[in-house]
Amino acid sequence: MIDKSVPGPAAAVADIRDGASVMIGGFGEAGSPIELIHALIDQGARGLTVISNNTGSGEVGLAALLKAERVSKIICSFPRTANSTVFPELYRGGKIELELVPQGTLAERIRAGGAGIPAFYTPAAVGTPLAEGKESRLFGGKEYLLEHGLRADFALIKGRRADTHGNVVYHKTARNFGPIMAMAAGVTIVQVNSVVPAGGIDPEVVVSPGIFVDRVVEVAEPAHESELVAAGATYP
Amino acid sequence: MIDKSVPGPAAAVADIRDGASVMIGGFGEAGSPIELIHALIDQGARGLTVISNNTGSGEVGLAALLKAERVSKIICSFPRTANSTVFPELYRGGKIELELVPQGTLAERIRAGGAGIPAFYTPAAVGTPLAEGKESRLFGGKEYLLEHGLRADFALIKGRRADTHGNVVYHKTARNFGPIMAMAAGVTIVQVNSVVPAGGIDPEVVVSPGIFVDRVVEVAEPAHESELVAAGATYP
Amino acid sequence: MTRDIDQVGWTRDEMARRLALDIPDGSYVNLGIGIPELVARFVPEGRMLIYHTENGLLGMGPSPEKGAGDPELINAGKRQVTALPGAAFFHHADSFAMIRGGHIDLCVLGAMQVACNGDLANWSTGEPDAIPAVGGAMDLVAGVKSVYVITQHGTKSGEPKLVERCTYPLTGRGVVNRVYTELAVIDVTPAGFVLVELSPGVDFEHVRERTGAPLRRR
Amino acid sequence: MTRDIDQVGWTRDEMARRLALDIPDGSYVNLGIGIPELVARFVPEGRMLIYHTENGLLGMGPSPEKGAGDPELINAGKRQVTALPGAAFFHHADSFAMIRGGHIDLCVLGAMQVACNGDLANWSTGEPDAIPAVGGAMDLVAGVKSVYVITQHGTKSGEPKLVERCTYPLTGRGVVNRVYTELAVIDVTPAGFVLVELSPGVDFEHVRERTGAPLRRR
Repeated sequence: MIDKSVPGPAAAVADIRDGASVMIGGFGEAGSPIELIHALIDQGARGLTVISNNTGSGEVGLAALLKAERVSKIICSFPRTANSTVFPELYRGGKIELELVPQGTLAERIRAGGAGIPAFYTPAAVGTPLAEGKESRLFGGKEYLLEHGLRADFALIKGRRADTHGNVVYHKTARNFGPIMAMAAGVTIVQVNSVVPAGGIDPEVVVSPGIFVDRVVEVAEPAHESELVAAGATYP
Repeated sequence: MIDKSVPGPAAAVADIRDGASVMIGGFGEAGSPIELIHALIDQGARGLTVISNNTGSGEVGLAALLKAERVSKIICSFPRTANSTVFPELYRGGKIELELVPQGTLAERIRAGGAGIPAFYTPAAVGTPLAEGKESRLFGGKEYLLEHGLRADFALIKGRRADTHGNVVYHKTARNFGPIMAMAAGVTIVQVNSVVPAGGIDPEVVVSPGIFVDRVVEVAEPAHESELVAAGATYP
Repeated sequence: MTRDIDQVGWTRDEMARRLALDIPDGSYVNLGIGIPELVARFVPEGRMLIYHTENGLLGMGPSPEKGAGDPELINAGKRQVTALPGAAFFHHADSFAMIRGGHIDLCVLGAMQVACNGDLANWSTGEPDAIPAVGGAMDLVAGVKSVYVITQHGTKSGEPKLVERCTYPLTGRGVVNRVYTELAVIDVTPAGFVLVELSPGVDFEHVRERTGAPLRRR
Repeated sequence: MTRDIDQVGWTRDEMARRLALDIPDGSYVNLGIGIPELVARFVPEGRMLIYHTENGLLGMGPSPEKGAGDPELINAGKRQVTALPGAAFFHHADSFAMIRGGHIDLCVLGAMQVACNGDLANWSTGEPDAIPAVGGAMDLVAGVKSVYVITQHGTKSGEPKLVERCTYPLTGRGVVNRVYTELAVIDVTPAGFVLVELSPGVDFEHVRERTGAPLRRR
């Protein structure tokens, strides 16, 4: 019997150790696995390298993880958000390292990491400050940069529904980085609104095949970051 | 109004000119767009470069296109098939050029071509005759080959259902090369069992978003290659 | 919108309307955050554009009715949107394959500076204290077939935004095809800035004086 | 299956059964065409393996009942198969991302030659008149975590298949982890071939004589 479901967020993140690299899904609040992040805050791991498109808003979810000073480095395309004060303070205070990566390059590096491609060439960022220190090369007379695949020890992702084999479907634009982060992590943990038995998802509509997913956790009614922020919530 | 449907296979392939490069979907008979291939035979274009995983079987579909001597070069991972005599004869007779590419490298080259990645590194074929003449490079102490993105003027693909915006869903293992070839061709032509209005396919289950598809053609009851071959059919 | 007393040329809405005129029916379009978003309001009758948002949706529709939105159906500006019939959701690698692979016909962006060689600066002032954030801008300008900029002709302090050489950090090199300002529509060509159209009541000299690099007539 | 009069050691079924014993519960497995396919029949009770076929299916099941098949639900050998509960379909780039990215735990392949350094030759005799066809073999051996070979110990003409150096064109360099033949189970280690287990009634000398490179005991 294959059953990748685990009893709750705490059990799902229990083995994330100090210094681990962790991909965290989401674009803004869409797809942000808040309950898994909060469980990671409770768990206490420090010195994390986080790979995520943004840095969270308010003082919940990803922003709360940063505020708790658990993250020593973030690899990110857009660390500036309307409601974010946490990251700017840490960054200006020299308390967090930032590796800024164009969004499409970040996505492709993650996908490459998951697909066994150690490096690839991309036209994005040629001629910009983000090209500094990077190899470039001409193909067909056009300049491209060499970029490397990106992997992590863990991925924390939010899906809509999963089966016990780890097949996952997503919800609208909450899909974003989920499927590629699932491919690129040693241990992929997905929170979903519901876990169903194998056979409960049509094989034609599976977005993340179970081979990319290690643990699924049911969080029936996940919080929405914007609602928590509007209510002035903080975590813990 | 966006309506990518065209009246039939003949109209769909009418502008494929002599010397064009054409990706043809399918793995064996699954996903082979037989009606589009037959329309291409009728149309008469010569000197084609075909990119396809196999070379067809019997004397219908892809094998019939080869037999009609319309193809000067094929880029392929597995040109040997139980029921194929057409390709071996042409190849031994020096009438067709073969570029043999490992299947995963072929898939990734096509995906890269569609994704704007001019080149990438892969571990496949290192140390083998297929690495001859290719650049290699170490990443993390392991050797990889440089491979280039692959594009074509046209792609002929078989899907199950499409909407008028060109969104496509596939059928079981007939999906294979369809979605990536759709990305990598200047003009992508998809035959499907049925064309439905925009809104007729759930946005969550679309496999090839319409942006990758130029023409959809309804072929309500497509032939199965194995049945044609068993019946001794030939084309034209 | 009321017109400022000293407003010369097009309003923002008029700029957006003018730009919208130039987009062919059936185009796949990515609109940046801010003024570029206005373009969607002014697409001429009878044309249909399909909007791509890089966070994973093609076939994006307008904002939802109050209260009908979904916090997980948003655009790249993280505002709630809708999905029109014929829409598709996909993941980030596929979304940027559309961008980088040249599948998007047009993107419309704001700008801090556009140089006469097509260089664009629109992501950072380069100030040491600023939080650097690039998002998808560098991918868009590198991959999308045509890049249109919509912007005020000058900065608030009166400096030209169309310049000889960008002084801010670049978003992309030689990427801008056309610029729409309140004063004019200007092409970026191998020969530099070339006037396409003046806004009503604005003369060539007026635009030339406010442009930081040579401006030619066609 | 009847046992040949001069058959020594395991039958093909027994080889497959022996190999199946070594696959942990819950493994993701890709079985090559031919003898490797037999392995699926002998998975010990209580274990569940998930089969990947590189043409785009995870959760592949056995052949369909006569007449119940679908010509577009096939395996890499182009034979009709079924999809089990929990299956997923995907395209070729995703399928080989699973392979190249190290997500598949084990692949089982046939061989023409295996060298004591782990080199594998299984796709071409290199004869000038042969139609070269490689399929997914090179990707599988380069990407899958463990590569097991199942093969007769020697060729039909009595040449050893386990050799010092492959003379046929390689499929991959240093890729094979373990070999199952009718005579023995043999690991490929940094020190060369190492015996893991003899088949019943076969002695070490018998295997050593038929192996084209030094064979050590553990």
